[in-house]
Amino acid sequence: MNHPEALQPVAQIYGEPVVDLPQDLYIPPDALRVFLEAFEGPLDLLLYLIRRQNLNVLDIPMARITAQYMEYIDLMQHNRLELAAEYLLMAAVLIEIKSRMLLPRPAEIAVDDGTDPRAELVRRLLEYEQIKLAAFNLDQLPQAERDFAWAAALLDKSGVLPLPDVSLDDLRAAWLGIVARAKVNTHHKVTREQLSVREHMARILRLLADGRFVELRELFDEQFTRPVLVVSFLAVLELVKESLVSLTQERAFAPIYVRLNYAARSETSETGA
Amino acid sequence: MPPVAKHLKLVLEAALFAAQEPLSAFDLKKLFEDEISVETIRRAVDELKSDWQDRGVELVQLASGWRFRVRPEFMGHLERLNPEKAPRYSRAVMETLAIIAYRQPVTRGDIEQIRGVSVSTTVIKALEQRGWVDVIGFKEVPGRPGLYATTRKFLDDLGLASLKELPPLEELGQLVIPEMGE
Amino acid sequence: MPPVAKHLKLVLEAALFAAQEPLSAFDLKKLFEDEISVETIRRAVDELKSDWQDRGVELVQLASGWRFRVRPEFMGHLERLNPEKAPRYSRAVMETLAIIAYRQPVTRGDIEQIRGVSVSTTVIKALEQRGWVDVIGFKEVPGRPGLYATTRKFLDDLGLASLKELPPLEELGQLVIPEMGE
Repeated sequence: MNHPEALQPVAQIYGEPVVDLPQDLYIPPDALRVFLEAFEGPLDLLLYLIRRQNLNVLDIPMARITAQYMEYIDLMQHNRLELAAEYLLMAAVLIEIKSRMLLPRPAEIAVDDGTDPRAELVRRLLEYEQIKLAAFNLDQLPQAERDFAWAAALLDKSGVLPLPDVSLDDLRAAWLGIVARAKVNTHHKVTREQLSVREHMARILRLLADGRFVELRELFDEQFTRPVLVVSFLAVLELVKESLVSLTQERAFAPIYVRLNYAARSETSETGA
Repeated sequence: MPPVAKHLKLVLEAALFAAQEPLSAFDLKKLFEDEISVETIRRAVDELKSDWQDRGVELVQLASGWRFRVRPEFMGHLERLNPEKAPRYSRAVMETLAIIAYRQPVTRGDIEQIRGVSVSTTVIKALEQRGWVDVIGFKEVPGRPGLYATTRKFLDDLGLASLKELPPLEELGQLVIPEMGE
Repeated sequence: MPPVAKHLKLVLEAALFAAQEPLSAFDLKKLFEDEISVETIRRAVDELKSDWQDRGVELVQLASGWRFRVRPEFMGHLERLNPEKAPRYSRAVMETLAIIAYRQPVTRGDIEQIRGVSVSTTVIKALEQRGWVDVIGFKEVPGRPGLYATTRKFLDDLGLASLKELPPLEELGQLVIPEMGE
């Protein structure tokens, strides 16, 4: 049986694949988030609890499973993890089933009714597991651009190659590869605010490109709106932080000048050579 | 049957390498001014396929036609030259894709129902941008949610000729692991 | 001289068909783990060239390397095909462009660090020639590497008024599985 768990690490903790989850319920607090992130939701977690203990899905011991599940919910709350509504909903479902099973059933209804309160949950668990396996098997198929490349020859009709088109979606898709490869996954956190600071950093560097001293005031156009002024100022600070420009002021309240750091060097090296 | 004319095969080969997408027998027929039967095209393509049998490149039949591709066994070499390749999708993406592939057409609500969690727009958008799924209609229920289905490009990119070639779903009964011991 | 090993030729052939850009002898050398002389590569390419002599596709030497190309005599047939699709930039070019767009101003070293693989000069040159990126300064560190930023033309060609209109990337992390290993 090709169970995904058997082949894929269930999680990664600090880059180390975790193939085996702890037997008991105890999970080191700092690993809990990673552990829970390894699950795709309450169905996945429940399936894990059932499969882990070799329990038959068709015959779930509600008391045991509910107790375990509730302990996880408890753990999540203790660690103040953002508890997804889906997990709480599942807790409610489990408790409801458990309570219905505890209620005495009138004999005559039990016979023709025949519905086990667990039936719907079992159906959902099995359906989800089926899809989970299907997703795993689908992922094993050779995939274009990941496992094989298309083969092509140049069709050069005019002698002039048309230039490739690039769309915003292409840029986003390119970033996916970068995110997957980046060892520290912080690079994908690019916000609009950061972007506008970056844009103004480039603008200011272009403005200073000839290497002259520029008064700080000149970097801020009078027509700038207030948010743009703020962003431009942040851009100057960032440029100073990255040692790309330096600020000078002869004395208090005198004008502040901005200059490229590297320009000074290139002049001296030219004259000095 | 006599072998297919050599020139015919050369033209087909050049066309299959030049096109940036799979070509069907119908597309290939259009290459020739003279009337050529689909039967002849098919025979020529079959011959081409076996001509390329023991090479690093192979001719494969996909949902929208034939296309040359590098055999997966040769990818190791290519990765040495270009280490970057398409990333592996997360489980959220693959499970969403599997639901659309096996249960199509489905609404986003159906997907959420099966997975037991909400499906983020980013996930569906990524699959749409890859050209693997699209909205093929709307369900006549309140809100008229879009109905998602997989595309031909999805099959092409997974090297499949049709949905029937998807790995079969495990039988629900088989999913039950027999109780051990106790 | 003995003929070049068959496998070597198969790998070169596959790589030349898979590459979106012409490949130089230096590029082709990188396909192999073992040290292979440029001389051997050249000889193998020459043999490949003559293997393809009487076909619809030929192996030609362009300014930056070798590439398979449809023979002009066969173009006539292919014109009956649908108008050809626009070529695409390789993954290396697109990732480099994305990093310059989102992280400007960046040095080549920054780009390599973010991508985790080296960036070849041809990649950056392709973007500079397109007029999409340029050097807007130098970083005051040893070697004084150039700082790259995107240009006005990049924004114009992509139909953007400012960088702020680039798609936000916040949620992409959930779509892919981080690559494992060193």
